[in-house]
Amino acid sequence: MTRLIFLGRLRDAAGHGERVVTLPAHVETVADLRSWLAAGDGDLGAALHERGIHVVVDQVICNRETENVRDASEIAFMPPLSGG
Amino acid sequence: MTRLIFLGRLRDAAGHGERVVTLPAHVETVADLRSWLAAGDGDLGAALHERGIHVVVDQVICNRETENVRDASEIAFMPPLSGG
Amino acid sequence: MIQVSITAEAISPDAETARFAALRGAACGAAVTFVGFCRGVSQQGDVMRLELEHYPGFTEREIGRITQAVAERHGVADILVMHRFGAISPGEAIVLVAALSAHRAAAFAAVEELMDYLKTDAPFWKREIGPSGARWIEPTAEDRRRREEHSK
Amino acid sequence: MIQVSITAEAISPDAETARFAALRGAACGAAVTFVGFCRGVSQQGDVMRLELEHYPGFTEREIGRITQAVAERHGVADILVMHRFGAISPGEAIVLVAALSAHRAAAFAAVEELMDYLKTDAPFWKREIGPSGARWIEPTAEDRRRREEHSK
Repeated sequence: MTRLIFLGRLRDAAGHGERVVTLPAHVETVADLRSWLAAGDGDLGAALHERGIHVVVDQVICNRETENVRDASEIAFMPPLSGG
Repeated sequence: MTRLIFLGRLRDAAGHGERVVTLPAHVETVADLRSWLAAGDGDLGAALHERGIHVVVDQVICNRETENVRDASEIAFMPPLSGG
Repeated sequence: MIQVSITAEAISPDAETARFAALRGAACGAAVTFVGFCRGVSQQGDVMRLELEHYPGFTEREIGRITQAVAERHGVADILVMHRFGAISPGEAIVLVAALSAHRAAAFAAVEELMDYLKTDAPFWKREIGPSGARWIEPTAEDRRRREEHSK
Repeated sequence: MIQVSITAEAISPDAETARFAALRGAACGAAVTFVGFCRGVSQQGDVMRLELEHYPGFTEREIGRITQAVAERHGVADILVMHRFGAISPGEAIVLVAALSAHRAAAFAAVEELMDYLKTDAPFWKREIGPSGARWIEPTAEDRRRREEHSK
């Protein structure tokens, strides 16, 4: 079970702030996860592939699209930061 | 009658913070005033002639030793400012 | 002491500043405080409220990490950061940053650097709600410029 | 509003800051406050008290004139300056400067510039009283350097 979190305007694109999913076996990396989400929802997929979207795996910013996500319990998608 | 004010460490040199005097006829300028005060008290005179001592005539900083003091009601001697 | 609080509660800047300043020792000569308020007007017109979203856990840890780094860089032992999330009305405080230091230069530098960070790179997502709807906000060019300048 | 007060009374920074900040309008996004405290230690050792002398009338007018100029230069309408004179004990506030502004850069610049002025060129004469007697203080080299830098 993996908790997916959509922050800021990605929440609008997803239609919800978070959901808990069971990742299918072929989703191994951050890149796979983006593609799988895009296949289920084209608008969300487009938003997740925009420039400046950061992925946070178990609260650590992920810098490589090849990072493995199979053991992650929480994955967040962050649009560019607004600041406070 | 003229009020003379000695500020900061000049108060220590004068032995008092202010005094009211009648300027003798020959004291016409700031330079005359310094000399007259030095004639009356050598230590105070030396302190008043140090570098960085400003003279304030009727609350306006005086930049010329030739400024006339006969009409002044208040003349202050300021050592270098400490700041707050 | 470094104190970081990310809170949905209203901030009372003066009470918090007083509480924080009471911690100071005999060597403290300077307290610098910044309070950022929700403005009732923006470049887009009237503002009814701001909505600030954070990422629980992540936001606290990131701000704590940067605050610690700023404290060390400037040799300032005591820094307070309080930041609201959720709905904020015009006139309310969004952020409070305070620093206590022996001398003023370090305290000013620490507070300014933290504010430059908080206004541009802190993990918040901000929506401005006005009469004609809601709009996501990103840092201004001026914010970015100041941040670059201070990180030189 | 420019408010300048040179006073022998103790300053309550939080109460004064609260009173002043209450004046702010809907366009105010930033409040910067500086408080300078009498330190219990100096380069010369323990400090029992400071004695600050001012020149009544002249000091108020000079500080008011500089405050007005800083407010105009940075486009900051609301500045508060409170400065003690007389005997001041360690831990007590000597000076409070606060600025309210639409944006933070102007408020920081105004408060820093005023503090640089107040610490070096304001008409005060200061004596530090320690266990071994009294000593007149003049601005430090660091104070002069900061002042030069900001007046560039």
